[in-house]
Amino acid sequence: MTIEFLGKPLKNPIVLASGILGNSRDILERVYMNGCALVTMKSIGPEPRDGHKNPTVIDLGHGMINAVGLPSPGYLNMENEWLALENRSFPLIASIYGGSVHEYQMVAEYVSSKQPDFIEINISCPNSEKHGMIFGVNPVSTHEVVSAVKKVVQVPLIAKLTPQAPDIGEIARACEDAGADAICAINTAGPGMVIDIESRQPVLAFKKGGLSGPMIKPIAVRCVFDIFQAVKLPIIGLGGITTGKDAIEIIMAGARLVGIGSAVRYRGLDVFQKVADEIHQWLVEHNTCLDDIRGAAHRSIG
Amino acid sequence: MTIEFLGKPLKNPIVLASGILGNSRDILERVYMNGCALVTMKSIGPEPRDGHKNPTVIDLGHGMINAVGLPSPGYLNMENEWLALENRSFPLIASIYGGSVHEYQMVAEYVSSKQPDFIEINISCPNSEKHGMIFGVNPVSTHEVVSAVKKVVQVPLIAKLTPQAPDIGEIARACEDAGADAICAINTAGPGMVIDIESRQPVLAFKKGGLSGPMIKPIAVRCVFDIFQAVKLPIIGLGGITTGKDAIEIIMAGARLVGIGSAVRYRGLDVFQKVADEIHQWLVEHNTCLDDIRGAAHRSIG
Amino acid sequence: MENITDQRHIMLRVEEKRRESPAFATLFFDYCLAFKPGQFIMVWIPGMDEKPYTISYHSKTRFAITIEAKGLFSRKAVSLDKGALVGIRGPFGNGFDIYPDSSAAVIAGGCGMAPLATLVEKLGKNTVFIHGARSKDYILYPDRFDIQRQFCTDDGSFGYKGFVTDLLKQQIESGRQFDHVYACGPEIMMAAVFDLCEEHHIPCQVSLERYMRCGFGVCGACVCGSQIVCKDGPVFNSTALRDMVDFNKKALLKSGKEVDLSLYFSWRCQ
Amino acid sequence: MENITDQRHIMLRVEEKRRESPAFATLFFDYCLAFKPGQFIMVWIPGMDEKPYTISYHSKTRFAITIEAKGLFSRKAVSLDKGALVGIRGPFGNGFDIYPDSSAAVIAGGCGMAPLATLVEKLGKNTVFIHGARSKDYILYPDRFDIQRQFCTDDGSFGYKGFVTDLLKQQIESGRQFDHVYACGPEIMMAAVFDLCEEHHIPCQVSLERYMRCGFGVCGACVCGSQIVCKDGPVFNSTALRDMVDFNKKALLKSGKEVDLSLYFSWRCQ
Ligand SMILES: Cc1cc2nc3c(=O)[nH]c(=O)nc-3n(C[C@H](O)[C@H](O)[C@H](O)COP(=O)(O)OP(=O)(O)OC[C@H]3O[C@@H](n4cnc5c(N)ncnc54)[C@H](O)[C@@H]3O)c2cc1C
Ligand SMILES: Cc1cc2nc3c(=O)[nH]c(=O)nc-3n(C[C@H](O)[C@H](O)[C@H](O)COP(=O)(O)OP(=O)(O)OC[C@H]3O[C@@H](n4cnc5c(N)ncnc54)[C@H](O)[C@@H]3O)c2cc1C
Ligand SMILES: Cc1cc2nc3c(=O)[nH]c(=O)nc-3n(C[C@H](O)[C@H](O)[C@H](O)COP(=O)(O)O)c2cc1C
Ligand SMILES: Cc1cc2nc3c(=O)[nH]c(=O)nc-3n(C[C@H](O)[C@H](O)[C@H](O)COP(=O)(O)O)c2cc1C
Ligand code: FES
Ligand code: FES
Repeated sequence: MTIEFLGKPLKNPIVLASGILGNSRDILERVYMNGCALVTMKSIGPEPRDGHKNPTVIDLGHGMINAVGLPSPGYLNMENEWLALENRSFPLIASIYGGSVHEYQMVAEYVSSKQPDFIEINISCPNSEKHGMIFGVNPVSTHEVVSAVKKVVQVPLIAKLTPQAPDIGEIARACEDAGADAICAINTAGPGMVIDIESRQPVLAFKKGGLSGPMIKPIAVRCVFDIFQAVKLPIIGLGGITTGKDAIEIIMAGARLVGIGSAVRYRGLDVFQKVADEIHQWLVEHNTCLDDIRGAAHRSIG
Repeated sequence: MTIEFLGKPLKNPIVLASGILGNSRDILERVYMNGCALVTMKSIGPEPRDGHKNPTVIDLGHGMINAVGLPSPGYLNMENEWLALENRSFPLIASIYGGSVHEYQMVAEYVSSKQPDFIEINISCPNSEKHGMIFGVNPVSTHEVVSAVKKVVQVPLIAKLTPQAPDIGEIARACEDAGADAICAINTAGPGMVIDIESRQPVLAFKKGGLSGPMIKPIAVRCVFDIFQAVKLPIIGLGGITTGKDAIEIIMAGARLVGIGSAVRYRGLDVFQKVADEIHQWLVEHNTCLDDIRGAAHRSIG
Repeated sequence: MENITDQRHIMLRVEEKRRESPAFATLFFDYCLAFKPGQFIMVWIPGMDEKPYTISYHSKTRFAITIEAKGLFSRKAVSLDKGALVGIRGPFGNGFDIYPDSSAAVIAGGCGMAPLATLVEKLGKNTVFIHGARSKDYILYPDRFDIQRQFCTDDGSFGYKGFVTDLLKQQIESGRQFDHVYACGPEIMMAAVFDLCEEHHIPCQVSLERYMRCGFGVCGACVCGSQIVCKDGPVFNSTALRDMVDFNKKALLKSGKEVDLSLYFSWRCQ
Repeated sequence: MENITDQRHIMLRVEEKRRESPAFATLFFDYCLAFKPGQFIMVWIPGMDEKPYTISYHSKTRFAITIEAKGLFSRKAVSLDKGALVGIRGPFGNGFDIYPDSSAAVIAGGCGMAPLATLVEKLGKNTVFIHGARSKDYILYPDRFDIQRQFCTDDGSFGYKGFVTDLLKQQIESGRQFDHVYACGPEIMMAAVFDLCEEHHIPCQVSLERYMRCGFGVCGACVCGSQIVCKDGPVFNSTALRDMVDFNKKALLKSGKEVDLSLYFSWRCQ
């Protein structure tokens, strides 16, 4: 089940989503050893940032809501981490965010010099007052930030999109035009809010939070379907993928790789290997391969 | 638990959502007899329209996906229905949609002459190629259609919004400025897509569909919270409301009335009475009343 | 975890196909489905459409649907072969009320035999079983049951020439006592059976057909007056029928427009 | 339906509050929580913050948490009175491995007594139980246990003047055999206990503390090298500790920045 992604051979199509574990070289390596082919670091920002107060992450059973609030040591305060990652044995995506085009560029340029295999720009995070999502819902600002970042990075660039865009295909086209090499979709959906009726307070300290896990899968599948129709770029599809069958579904919508985040909660850290095995088994049982099923839902029958 | 809504006294705060049953006077009356205080007709359009082929509605367990596709006899082909409704014993919302400002106006003016208690304009339906939602994601076109309709109707006007708007508070303000008397939120979320991996086809004939039921409740609560902050208009809050506690939650976000749709599937036709009773019981147990808890989540503590 | 079959489709392959006659085919699936006679499933042919069908054969390992080729969808269904992929969800609806040790009459008209077949298999040997059809070609499962069956056709090509109600009336007038009458067939036939039963004070259950979308009582496509056919029905008893002003009179088209039943039954689904 | 307590918060009211000493308070809740010694819950004070606390008392109808007033949150928690509304979710984490009929030593430092209290109640009477603290005021539950306890304080205000490791060493050197040693307290103390155990080849289990967000192994806030403290831990055994290069060395701040442990423990949460 090896697969190529932007020229890089991967052992399987499974990717660790940004913001899940991703806080240290050792844990990234452990995720890789647990069957994940490509791991993403937690999004890196321009300044040291604590993120929001707790509660920040709550499981709702059929998914979760979070407003972690983009905590980051700040891109200039991660030397130990970069050193540790230098001789890594696994392919790596560095995810970045900023509060302005200039900040995105600054972070991207520096991070690119640390030679991750790919840079992902998070223009889709709903959990901050000023970072990220505003870019991802408007094609003009999306184009601006993606092309600015593209100019300063030496590694392939992935744009991570929000399902909240009224027309995500249009946003994907703006990314393609601006020189992005791939699309990652989706970031968390909503945002949502959960109110505790006894205390009469929103449960999350930030009040609103992004939704992830099984309940957003139909939204993720639709977004990947729309993006596949809009652009030629390879897509990392994610959002609620928990089983091999979920992965097959989003691949049929058009994904080349499949991201996994919240499912770590539902199936444990070896979810990566489990899903990879389940995909493999399904392909064998159906006598087919990834290339054959990718985007298959676009070919209508009957 | 009687409550006033735009000058009309209601026996409780429970509303039947549009597109749920709502196809005949007799079934609307039965819903009313089952504890619902205010019932909404299925959205009425400018032309006879069959809607989409099946599958159109699928239960996903924690919610459902639908692309019914706005079937309607067309506003000019409902004389029997209007006649039957003339001597109704229950308060009624007539929901309408159109493909252009002119169509909305045409339908609204005619329907208004049939004297429903309220008219709801559906500017938020994701299940048609050209109807509705396009208006609801853009404040300028929202203002245009709402003010046009407001000019021609003799009964209070409710605007029904989509959670897909990047800033739903802004859309609500556009409605308020344009003369809307109330806001109804939310219509179905997403849209989403479910692909059957055996046949490799989207399950819905229309491919994409709106999400409803428990899984969208956090989105609905967040939208009502945002709208309550943005405008002074009374809000009908709905989206996944299934229990009395769900109703309390969305009331604390700011809803005056509470709509119920998909929950008919999960708790039966008497869900209206059950939820009304559960709200009542909760209020008694907590020694409080609707006026006290409405918008309570906006008052921060600690 | 128990099998949830009334949410997303369970995808099944046709295991066996029986051509019952030029107009009918039965498709068998090897799957254990919880089910009660009179309930129905939604049958999805990917790329095509999805429609409700009753279950006409049922065992622990197998079930089947029997389809009469009428319009686009049913003609496609009848043409499916072994191995074809079909999605099903359900069963939905209430099903027939069955009373052990009671004396029953079962009245089938045409394809209305399908939901009654599994019912008959649960009723006692002394059940009176009447089966009518347009002509011989429309008689379903001629050799299927242990129970004796009285046949009639409109053209006399098989059995008695005339209506099922004629035969039922003969039975009643001959002094035969019925505790329950079950009927399925064209709505006009079921209305005639119901009238006869009312006249003789026999409780009656009939199975209605309306255009359906969700199958579980949410979308309103199938409402008949204040009744939700997919959820409250499709089987309705005499008490319900007495209040059902639209029975044998009105139905909603796909658009939601209410029309006379004759118009409804001449309409073709696109 | 079984009670799901590790998703959204269960809202509970403080049923009883015990001032253990100027620095400590125990809050009791009347609720039946499934739980294993060493596990923890996330405690939310609405309008304030949410932090992890171990369960320090546990029965079928009641549980408690014991809090040391340190920073903003814990001072607020200690000030809560009977009737105060608190949200809890959990329990999370692995808990201690308990071996019946084995000889154990339990070593508590300061508030590290909290997770060990319910453990001690499950261990045999012959368990060696050592409890150290800064001073007399920091000794928790002086009269709680059936088992005899050896006390020590940094300033000698109660019991032996010196460290818990001194007392453990005395026990070992006096020829006492231990199958297992359990420790909780400041990380530097646990490291000393672990070293002593390694020297004498005694399997050891310690309970770590890191900043936490989700509590269920997703967000990464609490990672310590390749270990996820909230999920793989908070209890780690000798095998895990041997590979844990960051043990007693490094921890992540709320921002995710890795710092020396001394810096981490002087940091105050805003
Ligand atoms: C509970 C239930 C159980 C059923 N069980 C069976 C069964 O066991 N075997 C069987 O052959 N059929 C059964 N049917 C009927 C079946 O669902 C189809 O309607 C039938 O096969 C014809 O479909 P079609 O698309 O081929 O024909 P169509 O093109 O739809 O036309 C055939 C006729 O079906 C009716 N009809 C179909 N769709 C609509 C619509 N949208 N609006 C109004 N009228 C419509 C009309 O009367 C029309 O004349 C059942 C229906 C219901 C509601
Ligand atoms: C599994 C587990 C179980 C625990 N059980 C108990 C218990 O039973 N009783 C008890 O009193 N405490 C317990 N704690 C500690 C508790 O969660 C709080 O950290 C403690 O109460 C101090 O919180 P504070 O906000 O009052 O103080 P803070 O202002 O946070 O500062 C107090 C100290 O806590 C540490 N700290 C707190 N937050 C952070 C952070 N964001 N990043 C880095 N360091 C931080 C620092 O070392 C700091 O010096 C437990 C912690 C864990 C992880
Ligand atoms: C706790 C948490 C933290 C996250 N942090 C980030 C982040 O820092 N950057 C980012 O691009 N996405 C972040 N995400 C979004 C995920 O990468 C992913 O897009 C989303 O959760 C949907 O996938 P899932 O359903 O598999 O979790 C976070 C998600 C969660 C649950
Ligand atoms: C089958 C179905 C049909 C619907 N049709 C309409 C419609 O015609 N007009 C409309 O405004 N909303 C329609 N909706 C949206 C509902 O009114 C409601 O806004 C949405 O389902 C969220 O509420 P719920 O989670 O309680 O179902 C429909 C929803 C469903 C499930
Ligand atoms: S088919 Fe939807 S209510 Fe009956
Ligand atoms: S607190 Fe989130 S992974 Fe441990």
